[in-house]
Amino acid sequence: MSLSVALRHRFPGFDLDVAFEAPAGVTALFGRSGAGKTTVVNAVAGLLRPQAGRVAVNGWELFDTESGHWLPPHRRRVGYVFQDGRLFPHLSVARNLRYGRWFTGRRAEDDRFDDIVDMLGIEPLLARRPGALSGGEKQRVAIGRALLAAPRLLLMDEPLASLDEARKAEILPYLERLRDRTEVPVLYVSHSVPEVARLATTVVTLRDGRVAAAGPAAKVLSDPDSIPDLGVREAGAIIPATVVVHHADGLTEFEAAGGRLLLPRIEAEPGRRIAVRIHAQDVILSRTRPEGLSALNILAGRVAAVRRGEGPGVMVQLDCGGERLLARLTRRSAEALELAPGAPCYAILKSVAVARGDVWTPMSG
Amino acid sequence: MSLSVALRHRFPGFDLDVAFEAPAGVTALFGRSGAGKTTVVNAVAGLLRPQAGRVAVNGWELFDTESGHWLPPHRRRVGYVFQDGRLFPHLSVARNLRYGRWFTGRRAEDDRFDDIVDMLGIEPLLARRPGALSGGEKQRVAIGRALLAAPRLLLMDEPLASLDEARKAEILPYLERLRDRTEVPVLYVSHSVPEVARLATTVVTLRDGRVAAAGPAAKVLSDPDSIPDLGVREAGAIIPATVVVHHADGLTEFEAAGGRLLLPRIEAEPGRRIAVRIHAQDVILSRTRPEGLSALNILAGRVAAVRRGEGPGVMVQLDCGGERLLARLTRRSAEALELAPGAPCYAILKSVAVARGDVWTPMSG
Amino acid sequence: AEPVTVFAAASLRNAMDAAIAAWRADTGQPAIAAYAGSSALARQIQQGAPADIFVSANPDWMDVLEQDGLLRAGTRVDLLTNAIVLVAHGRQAESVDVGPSLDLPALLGDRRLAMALVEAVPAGIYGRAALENLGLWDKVEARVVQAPNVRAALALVATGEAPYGIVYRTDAAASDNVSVVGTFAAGTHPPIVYPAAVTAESGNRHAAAFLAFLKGPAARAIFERHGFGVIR
Amino acid sequence: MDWLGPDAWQAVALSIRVAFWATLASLPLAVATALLLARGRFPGRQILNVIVHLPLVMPPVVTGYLLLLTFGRRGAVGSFLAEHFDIVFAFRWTGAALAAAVMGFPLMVRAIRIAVEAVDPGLEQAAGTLGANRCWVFLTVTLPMILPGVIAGALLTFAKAMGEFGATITFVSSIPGETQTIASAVYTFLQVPGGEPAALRLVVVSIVISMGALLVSETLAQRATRRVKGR
Amino acid sequence: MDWLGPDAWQAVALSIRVAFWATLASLPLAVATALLLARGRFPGRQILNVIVHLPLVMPPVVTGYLLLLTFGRRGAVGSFLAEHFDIVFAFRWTGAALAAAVMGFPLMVRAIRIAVEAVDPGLEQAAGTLGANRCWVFLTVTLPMILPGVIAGALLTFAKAMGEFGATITFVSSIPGETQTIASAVYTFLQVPGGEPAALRLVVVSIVISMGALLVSETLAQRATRRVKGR
Ligand SMILES: Nc1ncnc2c1ncn2[C@@H]1O[C@H](COP(=O)(O)OP(=O)(O)OP(=O)(O)O)[C@@H](O)[C@H]1O
Ligand SMILES: Nc1ncnc2c1ncn2[C@@H]1O[C@H](COP(=O)(O)OP(=O)(O)OP(=O)(O)O)[C@@H](O)[C@H]1O
Ligand code: MOO
Ligand SMILES: [Mg+2]
Ligand SMILES: [Mg+2]
Repeated sequence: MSLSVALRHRFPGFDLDVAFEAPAGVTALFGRSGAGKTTVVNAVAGLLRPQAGRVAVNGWELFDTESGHWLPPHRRRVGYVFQDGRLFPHLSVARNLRYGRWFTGRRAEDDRFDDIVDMLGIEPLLARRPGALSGGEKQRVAIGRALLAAPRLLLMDEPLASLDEARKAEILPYLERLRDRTEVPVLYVSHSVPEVARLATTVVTLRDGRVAAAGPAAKVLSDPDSIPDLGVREAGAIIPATVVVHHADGLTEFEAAGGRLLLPRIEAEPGRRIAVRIHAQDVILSRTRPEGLSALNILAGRVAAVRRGEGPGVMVQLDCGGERLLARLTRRSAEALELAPGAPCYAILKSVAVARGDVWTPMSG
Repeated sequence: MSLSVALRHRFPGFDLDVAFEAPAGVTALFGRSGAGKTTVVNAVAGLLRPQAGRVAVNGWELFDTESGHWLPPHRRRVGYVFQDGRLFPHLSVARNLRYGRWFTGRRAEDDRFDDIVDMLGIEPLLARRPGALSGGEKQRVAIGRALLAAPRLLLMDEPLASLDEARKAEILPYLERLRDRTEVPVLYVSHSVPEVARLATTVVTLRDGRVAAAGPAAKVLSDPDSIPDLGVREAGAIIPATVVVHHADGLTEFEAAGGRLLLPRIEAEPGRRIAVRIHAQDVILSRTRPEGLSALNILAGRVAAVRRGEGPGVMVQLDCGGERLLARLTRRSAEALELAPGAPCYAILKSVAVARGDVWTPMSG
Repeated sequence: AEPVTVFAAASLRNAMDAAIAAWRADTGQPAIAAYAGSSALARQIQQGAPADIFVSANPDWMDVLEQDGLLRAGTRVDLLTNAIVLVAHGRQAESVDVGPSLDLPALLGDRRLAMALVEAVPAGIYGRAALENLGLWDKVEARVVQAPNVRAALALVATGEAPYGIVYRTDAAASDNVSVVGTFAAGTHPPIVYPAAVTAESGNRHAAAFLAFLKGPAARAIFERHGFGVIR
Repeated sequence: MDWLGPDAWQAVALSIRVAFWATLASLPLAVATALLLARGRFPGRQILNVIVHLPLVMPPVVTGYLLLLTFGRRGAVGSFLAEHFDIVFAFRWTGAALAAAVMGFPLMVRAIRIAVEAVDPGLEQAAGTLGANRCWVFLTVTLPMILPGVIAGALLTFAKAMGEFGATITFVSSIPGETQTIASAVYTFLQVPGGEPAALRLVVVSIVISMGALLVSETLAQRATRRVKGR
Repeated sequence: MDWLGPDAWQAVALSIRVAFWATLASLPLAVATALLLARGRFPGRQILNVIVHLPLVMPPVVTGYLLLLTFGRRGAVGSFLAEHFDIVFAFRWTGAALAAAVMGFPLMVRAIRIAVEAVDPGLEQAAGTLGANRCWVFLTVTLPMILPGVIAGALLTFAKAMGEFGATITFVSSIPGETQTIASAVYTFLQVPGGEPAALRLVVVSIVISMGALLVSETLAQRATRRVKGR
């Protein structure tokens, strides 16, 4: 087990009681404003001493109120990206970034410094002080500072919240590489389902200080029960697939349970198992195999369940060769197509509807 | 003209030179981190004295460096939601919210207070102090404080950045109503295209301190040239349509240039002109009219242009009865369907792909 | 009735308080005393302080006020005298013969002689004059430490910080841990006198009477009890 | 009561009165001065700064002497005030309060100024955008934020007023019941043989009083600090 | 040079030396005390608080007298230090520095403490998560943040040391060239009629010196403040 968290703490008017176990990789903390995400992260970092609980990282116990063991924050070696920045105002950006390295003694690694500075696009800011930075610039420096502390555990509290899409697109792959190439577990708070879907190995959903759902990201994110927490537009399924071949036109062909998929190219050798997240609302259903569409992907399956939501929509669960797919339709379409459990049908999906971030190499754990 | 901004200011290493005019309604400031958005907002609020420029709201001049006119911030009657919160730590949430009202003398309006508190879900927090709030709670209080100051101009710098989708969905309609029912112009900074598309009357895109694009939201957001600023996944077209009838199954039927549209119900009487934003990546193309699909909307048109992007995608611009539609496809599909300018084809769109926020009543201005 | 306000040198406190009490018992008239350094009191009188009577530890300041016309003409009298003594640390220090033969440097060794400020405070000025007169000043000048007033000098001896000191007889008498080991003969220094006068601005009709009382036998007994000499 | 003697009790009562009024009366001026020094950008700022610090730099006796020359009955300001406003400092308890206030002023100003300099201008700007003019911003944001510093400054002045003697005795003498404070009484006790026990008793009383003030100020400051930290 | 006279120049040099060392030597202890008072939660905190404030509350003469009793040759601490470390305060300039340091201590501690209380604990926490232990957090975050307060405290102590006279002269007397500071020289001049001009000249010199210290401290503090505000 990589990250084991059990906490009980009571603020006046708020009561936290959570416990979850997460394997290596990124554990996403998901939940509405005030659900207790930051409180959990603070307890893991040692900034909050919870009334009861225990946290261990890769078997290394950070604290245990029962045995009275308590590692002070500076001995926990966490890299914490705070929700509210907390850059050192009296130090230049460069010195903020290098702050953690005084204590790790890893001055040699200056290539990593350049890499991270480059990735975050903060090279021109190095000599400035935080007071003269824009909101997003501050956030990027805070991310860099945490990454450069050579942490054994990364805590990121909405690290990308005020960044533009282009910048996010530059930072996310870095976090993915971090997840895939190092052993550093990450506890990641975010309100963005695409971000979470892309990064998270494990998702823990908090509701009013309690765990509402916890488990592998694919499972939690494609669980129709999570829809209230994720938002209906973010509902979707995660299905496994195997890389077959890379085509010259920038597409990669995959073998999935219900058929072949053509998606934007990813970097993975043929034969590699990957996971694809398919948004329910990107899927079109047809009772007959459609011809002459621009959409390249057609998977054959059978209706498993039809679930009415509020409003004009229904959520249709398909069984495509054993994997579950979700499709969101209007009720009218569902009736017109006579979609009832057991009915055979085809799922149509545009290649471009699957963002690069929706395809990833799942963790072994 | 409702909001007229012209500014020049030089920070060491950053040079701002922007000018734009915006009609009544919400003007979205869009741009990458460090592009100068907050700087513009600060100048409008009077917190930064720019080296040169002039700002006027509804004809009321806030400052003009040429004539030397300078209204101090407290006489500008702006409601500013800061990027970094800035709640008064020594006042309770309730007193924070009421702070602006001391100076407007509008104590009578206590129904508005309750409305806003309700909408923001901060009723249980009223007696607390900001230090004991979560990040999102702070942000909501900051929004409430600005709204309750009875401003003549609202400045919102990423107000929803760290809020969950559900909370956003509660706040956005309020802002829409504010836009539609009052004369208060809003300057709105956001990195979220859906948010901007939904709220903005006018979009101003900044790039490195310069205006890259400015104009009606529909135009800027559907301009392929804006794609680098918006992100390719957010590209799309905004087309006008007329409400025809509301159906019992929660759908509303519209008359658009290329055909009929069935979309999730909106509140607008038949005959009303509305605008619909259609994401390029939600559109599927077919050379023949498809049958038996769950997708309810099929518009007939003709290819106007095909634009190759980087990667495996192309952007196809369609002419549907005079309106321009954007569709994002793989190059492979475009070739398979032999899409060349002039080629007739059908655009297929799922009803549910159009979020409630993608349909709105355009402003008269 | 308005009390008679006496501005008196701080070193007179005990004696003057007793004299005031006696006067009150005698005449039923109230009087109050403000004590401070003579210089401060003189300057305050220059600035119009509500003093009826000034008793200085030092003729110089009385001269200044007299020249400025701040004293009621004809009221100035020399009230008291005092003597300076050599004191040593300890209750039973050996007496010495204070005269030209005194080997003060040997007594001190490498330690210090405590005095009041030798250029500013009367006790210091008198003490220095006496040492000069006895030909001792040059030998001990480097060993002298100067306290801001007699009591502070005495404290240095009392605490053993300095083995010897030169102070007023009136101060030495009551102190623990200090013994008088010798007295400087009156001729070795200018006469130590405490002049007193009614101020020019005094509007108190009892002021002159009080000054007269201070010169009288009842007050004299009190002053003598506190170690002062009384000038007839 | 006999333990101290009636004169001494008078001195105690007077010291409290003097310290209280010295503190209270100098507060507004100290706050204004601290703001000017921390925020103002005007010619002569450094001169004001020097003037504020003078009572610290000069020996107290000199300060008292200058006060005597200025605010004394014959002094320029003193005679003017006496004539036109019937305000007299010379040889009154008000003069003792003035001396204590002057001596404590640099301490109070500095304490407040440090607090002012730590205030986040962002909060004041936020208040401004909400319609508060400078004065309101000060009252509703700045002042609550600097309150711990103001309280600390007040305590320093109060304590200093309890201990101040050099300037006070030089300016207003030590007239029992009128200007004789604890400190000047202690001084005069120490000038005569056998006065030490009485002096010691007075010192103890003054320490006890200041301790009370200290505890009150700590409690107030703690509450204010907690407010400022928003908890 | 003749304008003041050699003795007076000696007093000036000595005052500067005394003020400088009093300030420098008390800084570390003042910072530690301020931290303890602002952050510590230990029994006896209020007692420490009272002790720190004593030199302010007590008349300076009393403080000087107590110093004499404690650090004098026969005093408990004084005899111990003299015997074991060969450190002597009595009648030395070091004693004058000790007296000045003690008198300035409450001012310095308070200035630093106000600054400490304004530090955002969030920044210290951030440093902690990055691996800095308490000591490093203090050196790299807290100290730079409180630097304006430390500088202000140092200035107050320096200025107070220039003006302190009561405690100093009571403790170490006035020995020309050894312990006669500007303030005690001024006092001497003021005791005799006609001494005012000489006293005034000395006071002016001491004001000029303190003004220099003030300007230096303002510049340093401004720089430190700008750093802390992150600009
Ligand atoms: N006081 C200052 N001194 C120097 N440069 C500054 C100052 N304030 C802002 N800048 C620079 O000006 C540029 C624009 O800043 P601004 O805060 O307006 O960006 P922004 O568009 O709001 O970005 P973000 O989305 O990251 O908040 C940035 O590069 C920033 O570093
Ligand atoms: N010091 C405190 N005292 C009292 N209540 C607190 C304190 N800190 C947090 N809370 C409350 O605990 C709850 C959880 O806070 P937390 O900061 O963990 O929320 P969050 O999930 O991080 O929310 P957000 O997404 O808005 O940042 C909130 O309701 C908050 O008001
Ligand atoms: O320092 Mo004082 O206040 O010496 O008399
Ligand atoms: Mg949070
Ligand atoms: Mg910004």
